[in-house]
Amino acid sequence: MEPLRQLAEDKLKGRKVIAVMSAKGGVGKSVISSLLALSIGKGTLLIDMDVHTMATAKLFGFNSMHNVGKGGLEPFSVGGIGLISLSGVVKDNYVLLPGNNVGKVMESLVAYVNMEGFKTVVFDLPPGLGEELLTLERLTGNRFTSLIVTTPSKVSIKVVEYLVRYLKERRVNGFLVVNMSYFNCGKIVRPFGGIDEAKSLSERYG
Amino acid sequence: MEPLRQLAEDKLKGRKVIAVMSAKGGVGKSVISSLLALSIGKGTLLIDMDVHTMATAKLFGFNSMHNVGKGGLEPFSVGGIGLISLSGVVKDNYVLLPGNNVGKVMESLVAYVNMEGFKTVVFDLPPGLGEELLTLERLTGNRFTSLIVTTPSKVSIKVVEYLVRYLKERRVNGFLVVNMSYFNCGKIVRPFGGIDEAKSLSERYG
Amino acid sequence: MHEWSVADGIVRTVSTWARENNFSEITMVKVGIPSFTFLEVDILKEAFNEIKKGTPLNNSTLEVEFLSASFKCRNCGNSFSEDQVREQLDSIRSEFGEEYPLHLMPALSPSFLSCLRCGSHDLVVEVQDIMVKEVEVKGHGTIKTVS
Amino acid sequence: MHEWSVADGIVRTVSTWARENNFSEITMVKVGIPSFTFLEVDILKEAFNEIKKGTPLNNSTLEVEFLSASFKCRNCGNSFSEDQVREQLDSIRSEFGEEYPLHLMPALSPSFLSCLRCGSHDLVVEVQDIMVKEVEVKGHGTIKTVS
Ligand SMILES: Nc1ncnc2c1ncn2[C@@H]1O[C@H](COP(=O)(O)OP(=O)(O)O)[C@@H](O)[C@H]1O
Ligand SMILES: Nc1ncnc2c1ncn2[C@@H]1O[C@H](COP(=O)(O)OP(=O)(O)O)[C@@H](O)[C@H]1O
Ligand SMILES: [Mg+2]
Ligand SMILES: [Mg+2]
Ligand SMILES: [Mg+2]
Ligand SMILES: [Mg+2]
Ligand code: NI
Ligand code: NI
Ligand SMILES: [Zn+2]
Ligand SMILES: [Zn+2]
Repeated sequence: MEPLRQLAEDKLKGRKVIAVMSAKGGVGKSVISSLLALSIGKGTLLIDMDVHTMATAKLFGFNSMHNVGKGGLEPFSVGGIGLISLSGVVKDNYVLLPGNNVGKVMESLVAYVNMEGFKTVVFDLPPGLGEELLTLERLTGNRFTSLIVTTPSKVSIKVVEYLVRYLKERRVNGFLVVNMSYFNCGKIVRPFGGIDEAKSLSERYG
Repeated sequence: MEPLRQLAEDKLKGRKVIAVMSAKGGVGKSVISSLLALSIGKGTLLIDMDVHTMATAKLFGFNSMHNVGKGGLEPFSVGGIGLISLSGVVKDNYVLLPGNNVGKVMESLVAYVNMEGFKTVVFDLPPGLGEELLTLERLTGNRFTSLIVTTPSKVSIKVVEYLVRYLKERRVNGFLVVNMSYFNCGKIVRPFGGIDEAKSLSERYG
Repeated sequence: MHEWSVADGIVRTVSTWARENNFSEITMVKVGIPSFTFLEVDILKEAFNEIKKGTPLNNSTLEVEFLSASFKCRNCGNSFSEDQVREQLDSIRSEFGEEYPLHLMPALSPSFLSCLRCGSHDLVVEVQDIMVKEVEVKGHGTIKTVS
Repeated sequence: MHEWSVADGIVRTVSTWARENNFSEITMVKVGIPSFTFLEVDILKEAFNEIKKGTPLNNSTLEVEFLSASFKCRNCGNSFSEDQVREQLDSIRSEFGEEYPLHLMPALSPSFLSCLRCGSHDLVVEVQDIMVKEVEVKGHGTIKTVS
């Protein structure tokens, strides 16, 4: 009997869950999950599951603590959405954790949040194919929609293919987002390469 | 008594260890660790410790298996240096692991390698402050030189400060590398911001 | 206030278990809690008694056992007890106040505590989860739970 | 061929331990090995006998105990034995041949095996490390080791 897991699962039940993910770092997951949450708007809760960087609160400029009420951690409010970040628990301390504690901290970031009034939960996931992905599966029973973020670079596409393949095996709905495709500085330049590799990946996995 | 750890520690003893690191993903760790290893040259072994992406072999275009001899896994040879990648063990399978197995796979990537003839080991680390950093400490007794990679962006600098602070506490020599500082497309543009934040970080921690 | 979320988790866990096993009335729940969380038992019981209403736990009592953690360092092999890191715990609590990180999330303990011999955060923590230890079912006696 | 690296690790571990404890002669080493590694005991012993030369293990014999692993799924709670994933193991071995990933790195097992009930890779593996179980010291008898 695990109260933490039970509570986390119950908090997500009946809510729409969108996970912004990648096997690769620095592809724009935090930027895109923030923009996505803001564009869905009212009733959306953004949870930063990257427990080591806590980048999303920094993107929005938050450096305060989460209030704790009877319903749990109160989300920060910004642009009509809610935000939950581990930085609202640890202040400006670093978070350095052995592997198996990472999953439990992630479970806590879901379990102990006041989700009242939120219909959609957007997860900003860290890079990798590890505890973060396995925890997401545990807590949602694979009932989530996946936005897989990549840059156009060949290396990034090859790395991201691992995640695409895995999610296909687990029958999770996925959408590929190709970020940083070009840069307009008076003319169009493509610092991370052209779009063909990403198109090919998308086609190969439907 | 742990034979795996003993062997890994012994393999690194007496060798110069340089760890290319960041708390943030996609800042250029793999690119920089590759360039660094190539510029040090003969007698340098590059080990990709990012067990989920295995990006470095992809950067170099390797997709074969490591041979296994009496001395251990034989490194790939490229440009006068050696390369060890988990992709040389798993072929094109994904690597998806619970947290505490990650450290053991990293230990294996050090323990089971033929390091004969190599004087310098360059580690290309994954992003984060977790198993990868704790394993590096376990295997080197904190006797390594750290290259901490960041982009100039404010968020990246704030995230990387966690690592800088931690390494300072652990008395590890560190050098800050500011990557992707500018882009020259006929004129200088700075997509990730100016250099001031990075300079400030560098000064604050000596 | 975090005690309310903890009570919520306990009630949901035991309620779900009761329904799955066709037990209609729970008379006692015993939980184990890491003592370094400094959860307040009075508030926890108050929250439990409020949240349990209308569930199979409606007539149950909550028993709380605080358990002392032990730590093993994966860097140097040293083992130490919670008492030995009292000073570190007090230092963190004074920085944060009541809702300090290990009150909210005990799994963060390796990040805030370090080995007394080598200073590493690479700690394996024995007792870091809030666990339901025993449940008493009306007409069936006490059942020790398994994770 | 990987057996040579395994033997190297065993000899270095026991040699270091012997020196730290001022034992000059080891007469027997017993190791436990996960059976899913399919390490070959003949090659392991051959490598051990070669590498031990000139160390406190010079006159020692190697005893090998293969241990069957068990798996617990963190996703659905299912437990299963190594025998029950025989088909999965055979499939991986046929893809790779002798130096298959779990031969080289047993810690990779969650990545290659999946839960028989829910298909998850979120597995806790009991017995996945090569361990020195017992050491016999000349004049001191058998010492069971602790990790
Ligand atoms: N579409 C974009 N245009 C310009 N900069 C971007 C874009 N997407 C991301 N970035 C920048 O790239 C860096 C990495 O983005 P981030 O969202 O933190 O990636 P991740 O979460 O995948 O690590 C940040 O400095 C961010 O501001
Ligand atoms: N100095 C640079 N100039 C241009 N592109 C770069 C530079 N450094 C890194 N990149 C590109 O940025 C992306 C991320 O780099 P990578 O080395 O994989 O980062 P990390 O290892 O930190 O995740 C890759 O597509 C890489 O080719
Ligand atoms: Mg990366
Ligand atoms: Mg991010
Ligand atoms: Mg990142
Ligand atoms: Mg990299
Ligand atoms: Ni409280
Ligand atoms: Ni072999
Ligand atoms: Zn220690
Ligand atoms: Zn399962």
